[in-house]
Amino acid sequence: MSMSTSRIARAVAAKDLRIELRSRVVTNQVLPFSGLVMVMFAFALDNDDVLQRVAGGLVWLATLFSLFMLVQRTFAVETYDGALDSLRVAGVNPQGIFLGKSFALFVQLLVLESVLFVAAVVLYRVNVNGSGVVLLVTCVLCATAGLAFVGTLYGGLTAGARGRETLLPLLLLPVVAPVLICATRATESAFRSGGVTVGEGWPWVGVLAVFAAVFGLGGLLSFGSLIEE
Amino acid sequence: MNHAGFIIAVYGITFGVIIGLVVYTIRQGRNLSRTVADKDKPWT
Amino acid sequence: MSAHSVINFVDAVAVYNGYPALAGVTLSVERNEIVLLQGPNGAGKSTLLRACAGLMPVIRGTAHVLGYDLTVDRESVRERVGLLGHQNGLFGELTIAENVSFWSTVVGASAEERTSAMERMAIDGKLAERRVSELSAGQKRRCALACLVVRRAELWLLDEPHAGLDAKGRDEIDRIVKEAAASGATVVVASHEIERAQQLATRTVSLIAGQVRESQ
Amino acid sequence: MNTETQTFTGVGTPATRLYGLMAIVALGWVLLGGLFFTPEDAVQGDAVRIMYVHVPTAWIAYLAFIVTGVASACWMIGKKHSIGFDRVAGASAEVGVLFMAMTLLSGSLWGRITWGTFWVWDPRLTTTAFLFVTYIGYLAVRGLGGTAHQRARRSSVIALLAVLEIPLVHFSVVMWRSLHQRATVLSPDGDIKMDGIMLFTLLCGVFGFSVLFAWLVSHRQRIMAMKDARQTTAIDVAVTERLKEAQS
Repeated sequence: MSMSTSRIARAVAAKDLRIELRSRVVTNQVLPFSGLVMVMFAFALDNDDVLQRVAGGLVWLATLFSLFMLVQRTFAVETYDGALDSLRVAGVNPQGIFLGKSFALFVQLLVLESVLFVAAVVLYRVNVNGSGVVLLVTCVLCATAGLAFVGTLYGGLTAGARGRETLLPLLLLPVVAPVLICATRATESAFRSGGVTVGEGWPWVGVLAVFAAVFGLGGLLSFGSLIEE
Repeated sequence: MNHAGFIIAVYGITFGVIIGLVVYTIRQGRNLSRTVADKDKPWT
Repeated sequence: MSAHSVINFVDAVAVYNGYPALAGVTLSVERNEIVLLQGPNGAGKSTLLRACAGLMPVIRGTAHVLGYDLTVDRESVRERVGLLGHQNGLFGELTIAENVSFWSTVVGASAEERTSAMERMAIDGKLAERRVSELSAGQKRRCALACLVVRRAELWLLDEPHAGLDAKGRDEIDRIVKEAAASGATVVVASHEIERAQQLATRTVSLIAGQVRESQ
Repeated sequence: MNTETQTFTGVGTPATRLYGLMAIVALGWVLLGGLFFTPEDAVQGDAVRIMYVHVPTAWIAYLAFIVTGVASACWMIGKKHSIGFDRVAGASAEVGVLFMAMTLLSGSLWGRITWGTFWVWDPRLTTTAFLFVTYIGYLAVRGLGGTAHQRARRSSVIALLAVLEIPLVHFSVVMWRSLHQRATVLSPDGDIKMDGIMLFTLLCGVFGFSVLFAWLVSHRQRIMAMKDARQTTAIDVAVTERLKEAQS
């Protein structure tokens, strides 16, 4: 069974990413939006020391706002012409769909985050070097995995009937709260902002890894019944 | 009793909400049970 | 209920947004039959097909498809059922070839089945490289049908399959349906084009106000 | 009006009336004892009176979510998926969200007196606030409609995911707060030593609120049962109407 699951997952991931490359929604709409959010933060806080101090938090906040748009987009692709129903009717293994869509969302989030981190360096005069980079990359990978699993899982529920789109932020915000806390603390350590040393960041990355594992497993078990009518 | 205002407020709100919920539940139960036949009431 | 009947509904009720789209359907379809399901709009044709495919819960009466009791488990039957609904289930940004290959991969169809299906539906060659969003309704329908053909389903549920197709396309669909029935599949077609569908069908069932009225 | 017999009006049964009575007695004492008959606390002064209400409410709020989680698991694991479990899960969540709101309110008023601020990022209070929002989401998912079975299936998954989420949130919040300062000296959940009449009042509160919780959940669960029954009869009526429509 798992052979066909990975085959399905690869096909779904490839399909999602190819659609994204063709439609360019992320690069033409979500990326500019999140870049704009970073700029708006700078307007709002307008004090360089404060900006540098909270840069980590701002990057992850911008990522969360964009996560809603990415999740809504990835499931709009499925429901626009009834593809999700066809997938269900064909008895395609939901775990494969879950893994495939999570991976595609994971890649899109990584692209988005790399732009945001560049913006942070430029706009907020943040600098990362040496061991900070290693911490930052691990933190981004774990946090993004968690966000991708959770976004796909709750996105699956809200992809169903109409009137469910507004449900996504309500359901997703509390769930991603730990990711926001831990990713921000770890990123602040990587940026060494406010005198925080790099070493202090690693426990937070540990929590992020646990979060990703827990929701990866939780998603595999429950995605099938969440997309059911 | 200092801070009387706050303490009375806490008791007032907590007991007020509880009494409100109890009355609402009883009334809702009564209205619904008039429109539903007995066979649908597992507790009877 | 004869042993090998593919569909067996007795007084089945299915509700859509609180409205009983199926209000006590009793229907039995045997293997290899091609049944034409006709009836006015809103009679519940699409709901009946979706219920047979296990997409909608049957909340009253009994509903068996291919031996599965849908009131208990309506997910395991799906692998053996193919449904062509009002929507095509395609991805607009992808080309025909990419759509058909995606669907054959997820259902585990081989490359030969994929190419033959595309040839049969006359969507191979240069047309295959065009994006689905740029196609006409008929071409989209043919692409959706190709994705169904690669499924090799035992029970075909077709909702207005002829809609939007030219004469040549309709002949091709009739040929595919007959061939599928000949090779052991069972087909239920919901259609408004009565005369064309009647030549194709072995039996006609009419559905009015959510119930099966008479069937010859 | 329904022609069939209704000998039973209301949802009360001898058992729930007993709960109700006990709750009234216990809460009566909490109200009187808490405000008048118990002495001030050596450290907090009168602020401790809020504890007699805050601690039981918080206890009920957390109990409610445990009940929702367990009932959802029972519905999911049980062979026959008996709908009763789903209703208990739903009723318990409804009561739990309300008590959670009161917990946050009384906790912040208590904080205003002892710490001088309405809100402090105390790990317990923060996790409570998080739970409050999570279960509002759960209730929103319950309201998505469909048949009772569809509702049960969807809600049980969301409830179990929420349970999965609690330790993660609590752990990350505790880690986060430990960065800033040691856990506050007087955390709102009664680390204060209590004895005699003060302890009695507090335990009376916990007992009273527990039986009140049992009363509320059984009543709301029955209300939900009647609502489901009414939905099924509505479908029967709609089906018979469609049958007549076909004949004409």
